[in-house]
Amino acid sequence: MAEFKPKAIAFICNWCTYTGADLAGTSRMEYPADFRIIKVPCTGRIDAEFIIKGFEQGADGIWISGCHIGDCHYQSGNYFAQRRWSIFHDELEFLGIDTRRLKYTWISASEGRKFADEATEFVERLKELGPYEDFDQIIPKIEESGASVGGDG
Amino acid sequence: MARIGVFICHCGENIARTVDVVSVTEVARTWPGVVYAEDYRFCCSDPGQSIIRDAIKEHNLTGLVISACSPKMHEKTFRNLAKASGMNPYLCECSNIREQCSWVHHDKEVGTEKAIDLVRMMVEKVRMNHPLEPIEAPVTKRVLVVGAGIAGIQASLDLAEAGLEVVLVERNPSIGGHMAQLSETFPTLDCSMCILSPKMSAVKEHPDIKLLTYSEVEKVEGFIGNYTVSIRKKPRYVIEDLCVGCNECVTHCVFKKPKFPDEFNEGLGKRKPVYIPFPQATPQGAFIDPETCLQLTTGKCKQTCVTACPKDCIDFEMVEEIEEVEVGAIILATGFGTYKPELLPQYGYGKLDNVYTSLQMERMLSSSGPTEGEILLKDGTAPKTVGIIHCAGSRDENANIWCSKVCCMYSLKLAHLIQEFSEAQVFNFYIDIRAAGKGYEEFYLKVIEENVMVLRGRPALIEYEEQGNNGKGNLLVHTEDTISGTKLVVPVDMVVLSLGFEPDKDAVQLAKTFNISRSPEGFFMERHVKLAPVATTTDGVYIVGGCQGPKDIPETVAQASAAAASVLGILSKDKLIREPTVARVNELNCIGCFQCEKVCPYSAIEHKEIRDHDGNLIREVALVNDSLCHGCGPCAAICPSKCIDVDGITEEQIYSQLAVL
Amino acid sequence: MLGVMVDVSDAETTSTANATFRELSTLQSFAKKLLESGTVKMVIGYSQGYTSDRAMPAFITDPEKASSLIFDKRCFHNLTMYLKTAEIKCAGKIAIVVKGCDAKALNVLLLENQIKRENLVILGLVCIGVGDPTLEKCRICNVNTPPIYDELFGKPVPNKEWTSATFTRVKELEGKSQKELWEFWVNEFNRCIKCYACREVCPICTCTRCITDKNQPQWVPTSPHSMGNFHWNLTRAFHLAGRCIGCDECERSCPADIPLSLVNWKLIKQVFEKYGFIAGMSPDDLPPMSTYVEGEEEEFIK
Amino acid sequence: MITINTNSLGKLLESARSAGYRFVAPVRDGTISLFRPVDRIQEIALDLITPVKSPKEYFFSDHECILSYKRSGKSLIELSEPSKEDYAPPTVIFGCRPCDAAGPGIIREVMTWDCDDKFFLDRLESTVIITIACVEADEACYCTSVDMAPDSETGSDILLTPSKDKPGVQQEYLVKAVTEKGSRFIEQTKGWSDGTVNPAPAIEGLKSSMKPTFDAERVRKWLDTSFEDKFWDTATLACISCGTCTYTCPTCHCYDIIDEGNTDGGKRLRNWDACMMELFTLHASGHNPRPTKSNRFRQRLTHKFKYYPDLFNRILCTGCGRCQRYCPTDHALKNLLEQIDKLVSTESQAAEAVDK
Repeated sequence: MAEFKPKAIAFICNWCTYTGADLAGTSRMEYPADFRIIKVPCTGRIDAEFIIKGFEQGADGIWISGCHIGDCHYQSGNYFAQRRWSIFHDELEFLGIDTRRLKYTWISASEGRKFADEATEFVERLKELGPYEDFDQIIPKIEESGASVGGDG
Repeated sequence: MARIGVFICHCGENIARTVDVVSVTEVARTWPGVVYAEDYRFCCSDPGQSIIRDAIKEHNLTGLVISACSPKMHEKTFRNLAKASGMNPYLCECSNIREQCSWVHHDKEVGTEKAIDLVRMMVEKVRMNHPLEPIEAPVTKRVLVVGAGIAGIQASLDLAEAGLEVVLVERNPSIGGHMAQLSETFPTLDCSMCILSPKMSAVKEHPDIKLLTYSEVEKVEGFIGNYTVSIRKKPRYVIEDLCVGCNECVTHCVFKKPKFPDEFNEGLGKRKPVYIPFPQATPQGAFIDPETCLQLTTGKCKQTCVTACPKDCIDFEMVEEIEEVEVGAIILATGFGTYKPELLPQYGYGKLDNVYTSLQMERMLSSSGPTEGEILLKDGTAPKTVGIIHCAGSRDENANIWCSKVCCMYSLKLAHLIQEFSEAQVFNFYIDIRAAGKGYEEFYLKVIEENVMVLRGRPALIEYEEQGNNGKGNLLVHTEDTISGTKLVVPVDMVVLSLGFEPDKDAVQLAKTFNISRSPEGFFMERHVKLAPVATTTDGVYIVGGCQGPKDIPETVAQASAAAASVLGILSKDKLIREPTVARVNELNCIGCFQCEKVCPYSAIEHKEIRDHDGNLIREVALVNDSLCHGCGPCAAICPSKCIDVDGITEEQIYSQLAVL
Repeated sequence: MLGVMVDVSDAETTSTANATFRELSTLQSFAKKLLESGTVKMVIGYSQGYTSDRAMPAFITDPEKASSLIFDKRCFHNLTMYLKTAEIKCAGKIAIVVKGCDAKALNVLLLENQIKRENLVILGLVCIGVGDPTLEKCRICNVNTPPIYDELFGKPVPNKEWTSATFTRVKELEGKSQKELWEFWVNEFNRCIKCYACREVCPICTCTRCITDKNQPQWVPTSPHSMGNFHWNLTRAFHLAGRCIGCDECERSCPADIPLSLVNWKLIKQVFEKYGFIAGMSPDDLPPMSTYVEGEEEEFIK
Repeated sequence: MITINTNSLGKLLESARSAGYRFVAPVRDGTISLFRPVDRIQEIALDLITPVKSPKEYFFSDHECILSYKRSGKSLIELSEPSKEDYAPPTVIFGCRPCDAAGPGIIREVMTWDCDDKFFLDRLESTVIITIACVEADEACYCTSVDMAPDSETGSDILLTPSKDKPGVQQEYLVKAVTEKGSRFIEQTKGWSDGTVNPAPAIEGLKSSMKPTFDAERVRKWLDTSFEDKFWDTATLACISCGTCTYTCPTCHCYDIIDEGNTDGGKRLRNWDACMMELFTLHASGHNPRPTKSNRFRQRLTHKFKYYPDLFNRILCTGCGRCQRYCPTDHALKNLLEQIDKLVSTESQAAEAVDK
């Protein structure tokens, strides 16, 4: 069987983590390619909906990263983000979402090394966890006719 | 129907080595809405840009995706190109297939697969882009310069000469900074104060420069073109405008003799609680140190200074004041600190006599310094031998890892000056000599010719020898000559530690106040290390001189002028063009719960009243003030009915990127 | 005259209610006076339902009908939900009957600029619990005496304080494994028919265009399939983080009998434990999702 | 006529399943019950008056894929339709009450009106409805007011009439094949019958005690002239604008069509929609022809008791009582209909008095 290639998303802030990721590139640090970055201005912009939609699109894991507390380019965006994730994470856990598939980090513009290391850890973790079968079971499949014939289909 | 053009850049081999750019291009051609896709060796080059320009026009493109380096590099370039080619610049996006793809993956298959996804995500985003029009904001034609060392002085003079008002804030009682402490400057051996003091008085005299010494910036609000800055003016207890620096108060202070370590002389001399920091101090007046003044610490003093002052300028009732100024841009020239020699116990600073820091040596060599230019041991005799230890606390995993760039040159300068003004033989202990700069290598060769002994090796230990060859105690420098590979013990009478630059003690707080980032070592971080070396990620805030990193005087002055020029560029316009990537409200569905208002860091959310034809209030909705909004987005995230969206990173743009995952 | 009041003025009902709430006649006469004097245009309260064992909301404009007001263990409804409806918004100044939990909603609505205090006469009831057997929310109630009112009916009782031991029902579920929780909730949510009774009945769900009704983009799938149901129920709850006052009306209204309040109480518990916050205790407290404390750092973010 | 005992219902289930039918019946889930496919007779729970959702969903699903699409090449789309085997498997719906059984037949009028809805019709054709006549009702029930009865045959393929006029006891049901399909099913799955009896046992208790509470025809006449009556404004204030009444209703049949997917492909779904929700009639322009609860409630009532009868000569209601039973505020059609009826009789008495 071919090695499991996780599908994952990283929502990262433009000012710190994105620049840190650029620095990892400029410094030619290698890390696994199994996640796609969506750049947002600030972690404060990241809506809880983005996470749910990510899983609905079949993501095996989601990574959120921004500026360290106190270093937000927009002064306080990451403070609000932090509270939002704190409560949302608890709620997801309560509803049975496998929260090991969520990763949160603060990575500054100068932490290229940390970005590469965390990226590696993230992908390794997802490889270990395997495909997110639980969630996959509730995603309607295009190929199936999908007609719900009554009941709880 | 979207008409999107996709350009895949090879970046020479930078991208093409790990990404099969041709097949990425071929795949891109199969996507709906992509009407043109091409790969090119250097999209940012002139010929590359003209291919893109032609495609925009020929295919009447409604969206443009440039897959190349990080958008931080060339997003502006390509957006300007789009604009010049008749396309709204905000219809152009860059996907990052170099820094975040080709440079971090080595397997071409993996790199290509990822690049395809990255390009596809950006194509889907661009499909949702819509034209944005720049926002105009008014500009305050006044500049705040923080720190009045040579960097701040130079920037202020450049700006004032160009006709802008400048508010120059210095936390010390006098301007001048570190440069005022130096004896001579390398490699030309100009007298430091001789070249600095005319600039200091020019600052003082300039009608457009408002000088606020012994003051600190408390709070900064606003944005480029429109900052409001609160400055805390600490009391000098001497009325600055009246004092002429006659020194009567100092002479008549209840402390008959100077008792307290003199900061300007790096503790080598003593001062009274009331003093003039140094002869050329600007402003030239006296100043009372609240930490040591008897009246201010105990409230019980005869206040002889008050009676002695011929102009009645001493005022113990003086209190702190907060002054608010409106400025359009800010230049930070807050300087640097030096490595703490106490952290190098092997060199005995503070424990052994006759171990000095390089700045102390500068003061000793200065004709206006504590020894009036004479090099003296603690016992008042002249040294016969002096050891200068380079890289003290620098290039050291156990101390600071970085090279401070100027220490080699100033150590050689000190060697030259010591040999010139005394009989002493100087030994310079170095690891490498870094003499890169105009005339620097030549200066190094000249110093060698002057018989300064240079020994390659980092000294391990300095100890005191009771009975030296002079018949009195001296210092033994244990080191290794790494050229011959032999261990050496060099007896010297005096040691100078060449300490490196460190971030200023207030750097953390300053970075917070001005909302800028710091590099790992703690200096302020520039927007781009090569292409925007004096700008920061906060628009309208610039960094110059030692606060950005170790550098010498010419480089500092160049940065100061560069920042001044950048500021002039911004403030020369009557209106400022702001990025239109701001939040906007769907008034139809907004219920006016104002959760957005609570999370906005810029107070950009206002209340708008919706009224019927008769003027009756129907409801209140949120309204974004364009000129305050920075487009950060917590408002959009907290809005329960998603009535706030942020242009440039709309919900649809994120959704569409997710949808192709 | 109000349609809903037709046929429900029988004496038997009134006497039943009197048996459980001694201040009823005071409430009725106060309501009557408010209407007679023109102080308010309408009184929203409870009356006998169409079904003999149910109570229902009453919208009284005729002072003579004030005597049909009841209050007893069947009066679950959080009447403050009607304040968001177009019909009540344009009704002018009104009086509303609230239990303590309902009154919490008023504080949230005031904080969020959804109601005007001057347009409201709050008739607070001291309530020791509704439902037979008494509801879980009443067992842990910390507002037997409402936190906001203009006129109080009933002798005030000292309010209990919450501790983390309050949330036993949530804690029972927290003990389960991730897999068990997932299966439990997917199974529960599968019964959802997307009737949105939970949303409509919620006094705090004040959006005129709910996120699920927004289709550009369509974050929440509207279909009642497993994914759509999971997403809807998660989002509905999360939008109430730091705002939900725990009236449990969503769960009571759910025709599919989904334990929605558990999801809400988990949020209430987290917000209480992490930030010491209880929604609706005052109209001035900043909700925890809209504020922060300088320097606070969460351990789970590395 | 053949009969079946309570104890033999398991045999009926097994014979139906071995004949290839999916067997759907009320199943208890917590405090409610729902129609669900069952494997064993023990899963079936007939003790509640009604399952929350009517069996309508087995003909007209709450969400169903009507086509799926996939991008193939730059500008080509591949379409595919669900197969009949998937969406309309042979099914027995067992344990319906007469009010539920009547639902699909009533909706059939509109599903075959201007075009044939194949999903609905195919399912109707492949489904056998086995109804049990009622011996108990609750306060919400009002079938006798809408031309129905506790033992109505309308819509059923097979009607089981209990032998005893009491709920929750052992019964010997009289089995009547109402339709051809019903007879064929009995023929196909025989072996579960417990004998024959002639004539049928009569259950009269509930039938005689359940008197109509309003006159539907009188209400229809009032509706003709009362579109703007202020009755609507005051009578509908307690409504919370949710979809409970419409979604649990056996005859409501409004739907919404949505696409779920992305640029690579997706599905076109038909989902239930509810006229009680504010957005139901919202136009793209922002205009909403039914902006208030009274407008919406009037629409629902008038559709069921005037427009549908005008068009198809059939009330769009079977009196199952779900709209009241599950309404969060105990506010439902029945009571409004009664109020209207009372209003009409008061008005006519007044008119008569004037005439005299």
